[in-house]
Amino acid sequence: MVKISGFAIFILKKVLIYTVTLFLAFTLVFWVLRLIPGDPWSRFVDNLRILAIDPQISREFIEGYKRKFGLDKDIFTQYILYLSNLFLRFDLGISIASYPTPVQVVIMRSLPWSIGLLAICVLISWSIGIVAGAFIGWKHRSKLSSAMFTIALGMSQIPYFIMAILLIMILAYGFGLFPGRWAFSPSVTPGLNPAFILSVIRHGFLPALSIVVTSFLGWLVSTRALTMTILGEDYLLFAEAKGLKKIRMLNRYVLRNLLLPQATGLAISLGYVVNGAYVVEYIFQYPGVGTLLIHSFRFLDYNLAQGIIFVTMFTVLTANLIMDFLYPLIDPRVRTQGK
Amino acid sequence: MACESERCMSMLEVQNLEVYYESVWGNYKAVDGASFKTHKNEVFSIAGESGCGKSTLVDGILRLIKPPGHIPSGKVIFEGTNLLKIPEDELRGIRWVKMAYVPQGAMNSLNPIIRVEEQMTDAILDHGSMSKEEARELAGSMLKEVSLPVEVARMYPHELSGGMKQRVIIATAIALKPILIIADEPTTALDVVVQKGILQLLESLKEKYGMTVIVVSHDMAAHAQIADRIAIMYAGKVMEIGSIYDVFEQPLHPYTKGLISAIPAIGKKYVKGIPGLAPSPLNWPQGCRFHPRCPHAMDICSEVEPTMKEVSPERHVACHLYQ
Amino acid sequence: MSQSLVELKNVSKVFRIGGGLGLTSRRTIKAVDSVSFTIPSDKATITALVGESGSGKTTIAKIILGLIEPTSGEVLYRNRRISDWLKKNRMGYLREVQPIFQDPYSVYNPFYRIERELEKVIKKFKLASSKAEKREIMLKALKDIGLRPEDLLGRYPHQLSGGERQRFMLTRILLMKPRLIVADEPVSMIDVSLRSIFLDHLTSFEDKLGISCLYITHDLNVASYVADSILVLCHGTVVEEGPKDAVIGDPLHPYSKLLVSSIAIPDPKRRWKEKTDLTSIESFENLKVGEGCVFSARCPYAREVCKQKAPPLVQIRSERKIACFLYSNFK
Amino acid sequence: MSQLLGTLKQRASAFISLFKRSPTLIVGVALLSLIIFLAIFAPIIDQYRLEGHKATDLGYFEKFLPPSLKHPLGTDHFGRDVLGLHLTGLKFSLIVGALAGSVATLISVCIAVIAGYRGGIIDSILNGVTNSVLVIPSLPILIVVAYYTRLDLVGMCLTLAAFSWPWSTRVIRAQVLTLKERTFVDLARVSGQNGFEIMFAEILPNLIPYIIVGLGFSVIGAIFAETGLRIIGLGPPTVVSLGLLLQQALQYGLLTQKRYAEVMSMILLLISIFISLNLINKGMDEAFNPRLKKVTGQ
Repeated sequence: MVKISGFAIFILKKVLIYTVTLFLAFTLVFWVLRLIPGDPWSRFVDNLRILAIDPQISREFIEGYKRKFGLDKDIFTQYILYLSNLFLRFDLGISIASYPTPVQVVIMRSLPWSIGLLAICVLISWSIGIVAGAFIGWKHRSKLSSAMFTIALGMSQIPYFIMAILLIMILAYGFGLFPGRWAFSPSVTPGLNPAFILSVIRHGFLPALSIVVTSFLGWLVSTRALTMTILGEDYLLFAEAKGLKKIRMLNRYVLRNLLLPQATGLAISLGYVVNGAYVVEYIFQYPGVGTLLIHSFRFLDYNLAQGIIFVTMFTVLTANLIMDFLYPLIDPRVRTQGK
Repeated sequence: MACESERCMSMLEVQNLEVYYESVWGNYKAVDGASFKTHKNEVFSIAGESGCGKSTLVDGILRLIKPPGHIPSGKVIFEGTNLLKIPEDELRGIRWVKMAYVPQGAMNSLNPIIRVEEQMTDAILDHGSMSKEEARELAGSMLKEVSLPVEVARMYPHELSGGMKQRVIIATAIALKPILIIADEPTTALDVVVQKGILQLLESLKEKYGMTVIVVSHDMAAHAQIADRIAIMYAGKVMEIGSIYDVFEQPLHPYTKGLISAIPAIGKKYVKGIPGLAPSPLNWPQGCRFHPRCPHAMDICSEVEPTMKEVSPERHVACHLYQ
Repeated sequence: MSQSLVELKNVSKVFRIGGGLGLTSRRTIKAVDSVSFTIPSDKATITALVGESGSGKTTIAKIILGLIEPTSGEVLYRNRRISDWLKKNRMGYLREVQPIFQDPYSVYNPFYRIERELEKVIKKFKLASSKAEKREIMLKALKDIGLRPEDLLGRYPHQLSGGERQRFMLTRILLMKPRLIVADEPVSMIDVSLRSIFLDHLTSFEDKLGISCLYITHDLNVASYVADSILVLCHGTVVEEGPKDAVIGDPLHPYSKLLVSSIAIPDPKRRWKEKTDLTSIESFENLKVGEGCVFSARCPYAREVCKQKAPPLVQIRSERKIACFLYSNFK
Repeated sequence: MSQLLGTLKQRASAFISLFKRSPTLIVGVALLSLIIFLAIFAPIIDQYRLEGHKATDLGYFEKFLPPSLKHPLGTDHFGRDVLGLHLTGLKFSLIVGALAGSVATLISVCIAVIAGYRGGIIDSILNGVTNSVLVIPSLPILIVVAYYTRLDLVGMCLTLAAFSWPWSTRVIRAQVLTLKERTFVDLARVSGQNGFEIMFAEILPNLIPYIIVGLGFSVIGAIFAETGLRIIGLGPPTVVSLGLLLQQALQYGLLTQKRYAEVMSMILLLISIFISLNLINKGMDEAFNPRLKKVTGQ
């Protein structure tokens, strides 16, 4: 057996698990969609025929579409054909709602909005949550920090969409400070002009706030508990006995040891955050992938729904893989596993 | 105690130190009025079985007691200043510059995710006016001092064995040439051969740097090998103090006698243990705390607590037999 | 072939660490390397297995107890392979071979009261037919070990001190009266003053009840006090075997010499004479050698042959065996 | 059996001392019992208050009645008593959470104990499945299932349970791995107990605090998913949960009609469920996490 360094083993293992999980996820979604009673796929194809203006062109187009996705053959070949289209040509089929544009184009139009909203919220809430949690954990003896903590503790598990409704009620309808709908006001022309950007920020404020508030508190609570366990560790006691300055202890001893477990936590929480964020998008009618997914069911647009679920899975799993690559940088023990 | 010679100028004096822990079940009196004095340039041993409070005593001296533990009374005089009363930053100034500590759990006293070198230099940098480069050189020479290869500096704690971690901590401790080192259970969880190496290393600190080394351990054999003077602790109090030879040859306190006779050693045919069980710190026995297990227990023993008496120069015992 | 109670024939155990998924390098550690020894059955003896941490002594204990299988070699109990015993007559084997574990703080299930361990054993091995008899033999065993039943029964493990818990294990042994006890460092975690009481019980089992014991420890002081014969283990291989006084009084193998000279004698007048060369006390595990004598990396007398071939365990005097080339021409 | 009952009696006193140690646990349990009390007794009181009509029947009262003694929160656009309606919603939300949560916990305990104890291939497979289900966002799949398979209450709960078990499986499996290394497992094996007995008589009882925390998380996860599905208009109409009421409130534009009190009461009830379960989880964690105890000194 060739001797590969520990680090390479770690990467290899992670990539392998990633591909297997991705494959399992796609299969799961494919079969779940096929479980829908009443064989909606053939009805989906008939709908295509109704929409086409010129019956002649549409007939060839539909025959070609059937052959490409093997809709007439048995499920298993359909599955193989579907996966090959997906991985080789990244072609997810036709969307009914916005006929004839292919699904992937529709998704690409609204994906940036979702990614933008999610990425900003997750990074803000994670980073501030960790620093605040570490600070409160460090000062867990003071009355103020424990009082603040019990509030945070209670609020940290409230779903984003309930917070969203609360914020809309208070800030949008109540005080009218922020718009409670869409991503930018219709009076503004999309483009890189400041008016548009300002409107995007104003509209995006409430959805972002509803996600950030609870997840920030969630990170604060978990980091505080983690900080207090680290404070109980022997190497902290030794650092204090060494008479180190407070800042160095907080920075090099507490925060550094926080990063790995909280990074793992971040990777795992992505799936949970995405769930909540999609519903928040729907409530704010924010033009992200979430709203698109929920509306796609209304139009019985299976291809679009299936495409969106694939893209969501893909982004979450890839983000996880990237996080896995960060671990060795944070924790040397992972890097020298092989030695 | 008329002893003015340079040799016995007292380095550290503990006057009936008390360390209590409040718990749901009542007041946990781990250390209940312990007193002793150490001289310059000597190996001073603190011996006692588990639960006698010797480690808590060390934490009290170093002021590392965390709530719910607290120090109701007692003084720790180190070079004339009472460590328990001085402000935090002044204490920080003394820590590691004058007084170093080799903790009990040496195995996990190193920060697992930063290199050994950085954990040595951070103590040096936070106290001295040295540059990073000089600190790194000093760390390297300290590693040589404890016979560890210089490459260890670049390694991470999980790559080192138990014995090597212990030596890294000792190297960190002696970096700023403190005048007092307190080592808490330095040899537990180490193999026989490594133990011998660590004990001889601690002894060499006294000879080479003139440091005072306080060794806390339950292993009487380890004390016998390197100690100059020894204090026997039982149930949160110091029972007997004396030179290692006096205490081993003619132990005064019945507990010390039992302790020494109970050690299974090579060539000893019959070994007699101490009957009964160690008392609980939640309610120490009335009077002398050893009276329930003491073969010479008299009536007075169960009523009045004996005070520490100096039977002969540098020889103390707290027992009614000698009152 | 004399009837032996326990016999190990070239027993080895290899642990695989890391790797997996078949395509990566798998580090293997040879914890036990072709160990052979016998415990006689004609009279009860206490055999001490002495070695530093990482020398494989706990692995040997677990193999004899049937908790793990050896990678190669055979373990015979009363001339029958323990794999057969465990397959066909597991309860019969367990009835005769019982352990005393090292850590009194994790040997009892914290959820249940302490006497459940005794009740479980009585039920499983059918030591009592009625409730009354069960209670009676429990009380008797507790009293014989010097524990007061009234302040023990009904309490939870965390309410007992280390000494009490370890003596409670002795009560369990007294109830079952096995033929062989495998004691893995039973006194290393209890106070010195209580150790001798425990060891006296062990020797009384040997004399009065004829129960043999394989006593595993790293502490030669305890071994010299309680054992009849001593086996010295280094990196998973037996390097010396012989009666207690001989091995301690006049150690032959360089490793035994190092161990005996490193013992801290509890007497200020008999202090260590020579200083250990600190660099040589590299940690025990890091100095494992691929082939040749296991001790060659640290042996002051190591010669070329020691680096290539592993010396066999050879009988050189009555009851004394040694695995070292210094003595190979001594036959 | 009597021995186990004895243990439970002894356990009860230990449990009481546990409460003393962690105030968060006391607050959490108090809040939860208040909620459960409301959910159970509200329908019974409504018998008299609403003259025999169920809170969900339409059109028995005037529309938009202002808050009065008879209708503490007035009535809504269908003439339903708002307070009675919201408390019924609370009841259904709790039922869904409890049912889905306990099924999920059952799954996670079995998988965790078997995977943790058996180890080897079984462990890597089960662990792989757990980690992938944990990471995959479950809402899209739940939407598909909820949309196309006309679910009733039980069907809904089983679907929710299918996606909220991985979190507690990870927690419990980690605990099983540490317990398996403890010496009392070797002692059990040597005392003649077989694998099954060790798993469920020796290891399982020590997992109870972690199972309770796992149950808490699963219930929170299930109510989170159920409310999410409801707000986007999915799920069985017969199950009138707070989520459904919230969705109807949004649909009929209560916000534009500035009827904030109604929306606020729904939100407060939902939030109180999450807060109480979360306090219990954190309280249990504080009481049972040894290292945390060392620092807080309880």
